[in-house]
Amino acid sequence: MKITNEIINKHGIKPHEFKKIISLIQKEPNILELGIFSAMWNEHCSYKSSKKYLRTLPTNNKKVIQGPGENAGVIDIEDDDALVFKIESHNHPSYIEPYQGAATGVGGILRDIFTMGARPIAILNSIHFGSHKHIKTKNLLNGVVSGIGGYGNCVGIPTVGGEVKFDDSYNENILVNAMAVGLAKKNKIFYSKAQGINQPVIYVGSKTGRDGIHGASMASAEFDDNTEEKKPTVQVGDPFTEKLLLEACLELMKDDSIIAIQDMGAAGLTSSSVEMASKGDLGIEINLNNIPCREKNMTPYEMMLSETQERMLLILNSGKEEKAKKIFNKWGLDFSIIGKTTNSRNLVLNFNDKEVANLPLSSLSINAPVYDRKWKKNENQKKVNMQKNFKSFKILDSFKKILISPNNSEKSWVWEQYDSTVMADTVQKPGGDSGVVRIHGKNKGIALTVDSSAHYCLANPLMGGKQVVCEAWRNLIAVGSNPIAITNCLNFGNPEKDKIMGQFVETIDGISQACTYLDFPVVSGNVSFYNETKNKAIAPTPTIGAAGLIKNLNYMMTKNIKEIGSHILVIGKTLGHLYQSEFFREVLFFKDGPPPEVNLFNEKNNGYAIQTLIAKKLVNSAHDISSGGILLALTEMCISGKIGAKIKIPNDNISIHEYLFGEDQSRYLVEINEKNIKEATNILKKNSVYYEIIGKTQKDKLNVDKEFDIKLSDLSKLNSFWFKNYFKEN
Amino acid sequence: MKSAVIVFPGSNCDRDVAVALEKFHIKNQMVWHNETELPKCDLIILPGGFSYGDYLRTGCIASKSRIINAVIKHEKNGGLILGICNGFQILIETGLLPGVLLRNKKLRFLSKNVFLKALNINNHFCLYYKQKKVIELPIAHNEGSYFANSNLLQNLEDNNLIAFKYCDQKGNIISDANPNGSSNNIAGILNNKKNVLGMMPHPERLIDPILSGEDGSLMFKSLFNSPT
Amino acid sequence: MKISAIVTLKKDVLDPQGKVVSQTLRNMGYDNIINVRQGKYFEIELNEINKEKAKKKVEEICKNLLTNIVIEDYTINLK
Amino acid sequence: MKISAIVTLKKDVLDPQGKVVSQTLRNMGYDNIINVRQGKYFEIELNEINKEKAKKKVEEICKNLLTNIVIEDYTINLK
Ligand SMILES: Nc1ncnc2c1ncn2[C@@H]1O[C@H](COP(=O)(O)OP(=O)(O)O)[C@@H](O)[C@H]1O
Ligand SMILES: [Mg+2]
Repeated sequence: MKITNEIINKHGIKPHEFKKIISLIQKEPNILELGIFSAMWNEHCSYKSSKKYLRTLPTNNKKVIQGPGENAGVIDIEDDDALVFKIESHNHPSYIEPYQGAATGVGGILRDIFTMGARPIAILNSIHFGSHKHIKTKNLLNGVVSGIGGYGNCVGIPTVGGEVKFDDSYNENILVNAMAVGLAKKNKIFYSKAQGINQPVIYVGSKTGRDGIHGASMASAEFDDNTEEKKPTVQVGDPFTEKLLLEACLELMKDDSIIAIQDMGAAGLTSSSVEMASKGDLGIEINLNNIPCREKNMTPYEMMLSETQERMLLILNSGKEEKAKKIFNKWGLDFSIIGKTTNSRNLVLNFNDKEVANLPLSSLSINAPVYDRKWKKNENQKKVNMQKNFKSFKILDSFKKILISPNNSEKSWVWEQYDSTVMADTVQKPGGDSGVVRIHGKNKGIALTVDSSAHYCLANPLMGGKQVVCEAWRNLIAVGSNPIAITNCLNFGNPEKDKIMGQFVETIDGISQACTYLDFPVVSGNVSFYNETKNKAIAPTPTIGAAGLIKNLNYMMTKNIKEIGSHILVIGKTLGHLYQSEFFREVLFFKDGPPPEVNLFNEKNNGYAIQTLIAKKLVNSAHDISSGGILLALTEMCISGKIGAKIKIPNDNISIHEYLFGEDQSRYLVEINEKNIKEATNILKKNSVYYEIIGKTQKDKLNVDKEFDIKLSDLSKLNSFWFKNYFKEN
Repeated sequence: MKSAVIVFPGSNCDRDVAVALEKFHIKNQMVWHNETELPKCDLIILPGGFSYGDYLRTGCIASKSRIINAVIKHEKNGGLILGICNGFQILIETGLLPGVLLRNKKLRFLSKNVFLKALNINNHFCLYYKQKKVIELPIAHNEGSYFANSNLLQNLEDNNLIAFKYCDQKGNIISDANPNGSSNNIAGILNNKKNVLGMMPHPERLIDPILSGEDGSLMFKSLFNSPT
Repeated sequence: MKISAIVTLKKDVLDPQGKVVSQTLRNMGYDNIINVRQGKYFEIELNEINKEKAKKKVEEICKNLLTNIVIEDYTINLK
Repeated sequence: MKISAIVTLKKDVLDPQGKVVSQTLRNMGYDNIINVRQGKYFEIELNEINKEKAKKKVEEICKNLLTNIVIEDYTINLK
C-alpha cells in the first residue's frame, strides 16, 4: 500500500510530523508503522501539547511513592498500606455511545489500578452535560449513569462519590471523568518497566477484535460534521471479564512471577508494548500470529491498533509461564506468549514468518514531538455594579429557584444507581462532602472526593485552578481527614488555539500554586484536549480527584446536624462575593464577573482549625460552604440530619443576599454544642480564625431572621424534585 | 455451625459474606463453582454479585454450574441454604425457591438502605429478629422485583413463607416503601421446609456500628446459635 | 398493525452476553455450538393500516430510538 | 447452520421495558403507537446440516437455558 498524503492526513499526522518520522527511522514507514506512529504521536498518548506544563506541577513529598508517569499514582498511607489512584476521561466515546463509552471509561481506570498490584476499593465520577433543555441531554445523562453503574456494580467496586453538572458549554461535548482508587501493600507495587532480556511477553484477557481501531486518535480529534463516519470506533465493555481479569491478576501477583505489567488501554497493544520496552530501555519482539483474535483474518494493523477492552500485557520471569497460564485458564481467560524482550531497543513485529514492522522505540517515545504551543493570557472579567439589580429579589423565592435547579439539586437519582456499599467498607456514602471507605480489617479510612468549577475557571483560569484544588481539600477536611494527594483530569478545547492553550497554562499554574502551598502533590492525571465542536469549546474544566487519610474512624465527621439546641458557626470570613455564584446564575441569569478570590493562607489556616476542632471532638457536624453559599450549605446539613435551624445575619456590613448566597472561599459551617462552644471558640481565636455564630439548631424548620420560616420537608422536596421530574418518576 | 460459600465467576460479595461468617464464629470454607462436592457443612451461602455478569438472565447461568447438584442434594437432606441478592436469583433459577425476580420497576439499579419487617422469625435464619420491629439493610440490585402469580402469592402468605417485606421507617408495609415493585412488598422468601431463604437485601453489609448500622448481625447470630 | 424489529450488535462488535451463552451451552454438553449472538427484539403495534407507511415509521423509530448505529444494526419484519 | 430464537415475555407478564419504549415514542411525537413489547433475540450457529435436527437442538436449548418458562415463551426460525 502506498502511503499517500491523504493516508497520512487520515492518521492525524501533520506533514512536518511525517518528515520527522522519516528522519527518525531513516525510511518510509509502511502502513502498519504509520498506524503505530499515529497512535503513539497523537495527543492522547504523547501529551505533546501539555507535557511542558505538566512538568511544572508539584508531584513529590515524603508520602509519594509513585508520582505521574505510571499507570496510577501511589501514596503511603502508613502501616505498610499504599493507596493507588488515578482519574481518566472518556468524553468523546461517551458522547457517541453513552452507555458503553462511560462503562469502558470505568473499566479502563480500574485496570490502571489493578495493574499496579492494588485491589480497587472505590470509584468516583465527575460528569458534565449540556443544558438540560438540549435534546440530547436526557439520553446522554441516562446512558452515562447507567453505564458507569453497569460496569462498576458488576465488577463489585463501590462508587462513593462524584459530581454531576449541566452547562451549555457541554452541549456537544459532554465530560465523563472516572476515578478509581485501590489498596496495595507498600512493598508489593507492580510497575510497567520491562527488565531483563529474553523474558516472555504475555497477552492475557479478552480476545482481540476490531473494536475501537483508532480510538485514541479519535479522542484527540475535534468533532465535526463527519463524526458519523468515525463512529464504529466505540468499544463494548465486558465487566464480567474485567472481574475475572482482576482476580486472575491479583492471584498471580501474590508471588514474583511478574516483572512488569501494563494494561492495554488507548492504542492497545501498540502503546502497552512500546511503553513497557521503552521504560526498560529494551527492545521487544512480537509474533502477531500468537495474538488471540476474535475475528477471522485480522490484519497486523488491526491487531496493533485495536482497543478491545479487558486485556493486559505482562512480562514474566521466564519459567513462570506454566504457573501463570494455569491461573488465567482457571478464570477462563486467554493466555498467550506473544513475544520476548530483546536488547535491540526496537519494536519488531512478525507475522506469517515475515517481519512486518521494525521501529526504533525511541522514535515512538522520547523522540515523539513535544510542542511549545502559543498561548494567550485570559482576559479576566471585571466587576460591574450589580447591587441595584438583586436587592429586590426575595430571599426565599430566590433560594427555591436555586434548590430546584439541576446543578444544585440533590443527586441521589444518580448515585443510587451505583452500588455504594459492596465490599462492606463504605463508611460514608455519596451525599456527604467526601466518600469514606474503611481500609479492610482496620479502623482507618480514606476520604475521597472529585471536584470541578468550570464557571470559575472560564472567568479566571488561574484563580479557578487554585479554587478547585482548595475545594477538594476542603471536602476532605470536612469529613475529618488529613488531605494527602490529588489526581487531576484536565478537560479543555483545542490546544492549537492560543486562547485555549492560555486557559490550560493558567489553570495549571493555579493548580500548582495551591498544591504547593497546601503540600498536596499531584500523583497522577490525564489530559483531554479537543473537547470542542464546530469551533465551540467547553469551559475549561479541570477535575480534581483527591484523597485524605482518617487515621481513626472514630473521628470521622459527617455533615448531618446531630442535635437540637447546638450552635451553628460560620468559619472563615464572608465578604459576599456574588459574581459567578449560583444566585447570579439561577436567579438573575447573570454569568459575568470574576470568581471569588482564593487566599491560600486562610484556606490552610481555616482547614487546620477545623482539623483541630474535630480532633478534640468539639464538633457535631461540619460542611464546607461551596456553590450556593451559606444558605444552601446549611439547608443540606439540616435536610440530611432531619433537624432544623434558626439563624440571624450577624452583621450588616453586607446585604443579606450577599451574606446568604455569597461564594467566598475557605469557609465551613460547623455545629457545636453548648458544652463545647467555649473551648471551640477559644481555639479559633487563638489560631486567628475568623468565625461567626449565626444561630442554633431547632426542630423541623429552617428559620432565617425576618426573612422566612419553612419546613425542612418542603425544602427537601424541592431539592429532590428536579431529577424525578426530568425522568418522569413522580 | 459450619458453612460453605459458593464462589461463581463474577460473585463479588463472597468475601463480604465470608468476613461476616468469621466475625460471628461460623466456620466457613469457600467452594469454587466447578467443584462437584461440598465440604461437610450445615449451611450453604450463595453470595451476591454478578455471577457470569448477570448475562442472559440474572442467576441463570450460575444455576447450571457443576456444584449446583450438590447444593440441591444438600437441600434435600435438610441442610440450610441462604441466597443473598444474586444468590436469591440463583435459587429461583435453580427451582429451589418459586417465583421470578424481574427488573426493578423504575428500570434502574438501586443501591440504598431500606427498611424491612421480619414476618417469619421461626426459622434458623431469622430467630434473632424477634427483638427488632424494623430492620435496616442495604439493597443493591437491578432485578429484585419479586413476581409470582396470585396462587403462589396466596400460598406464600398462607403458609407464612414470606421472611421479609419492605416497610417504611415506622414499620408500615406500604407501596411507597417498596423500592422495586415487588409483589406484596416481598424482600425475601422461605421454601416450604424453611431451610432455604432467599433475600434481596444484604445482611453481610451491615454488621458493624461504624457503618450505618448492624442489623445484618442478627442473621449471622441466629445462624450461629441455631441447632445443627 | 404489528411490526417486529430486531436489533443486533454489528458483526465486529464484541457481544459479551452471546459469548457467555455459547460457553455455557458448550459446558452443558452442546458441543456443536459454533457461536451465539444476542440481540433485542421489539414488537411494535401501530395504529396504521398501510403496510408501507407502517414500515417506514418503524424504520424511523429504529433509527431514532431503538438502535445506536455506532454499534448496532436493525432489521424489520411485518408480522 | 444458523437458527434464530426469539424469547418474549408471556402476554400476562408486565413488560416495563416495552412500556418505557412506547411511552418514550409517544413523547417523541409518534402518537400512533399502540403498544411495544421487548424481548430477546438469539442467533445460534450450529455445526449441524440437518435442518430438523438443528431445530430440535435449538428447541432444547431454548427450554433448558434461554427461556424462563415461568414468564417467557420462545419461537424458533431457520435463517
Ligand atoms: N455522579 C455522582 N456520583 C456519585 N456521587 C455523586 C455524584 N454527583 C454527586 N454526588 C454526591 O452528591 C454529593 C453532593 O455533590 P456536590 O454538590 O458536587 O458536593 P460538593 O459541593 O461537596 O463537592 C456528594 O456527596 C457527591 O459525592
Ligand atoms: Mg462539599
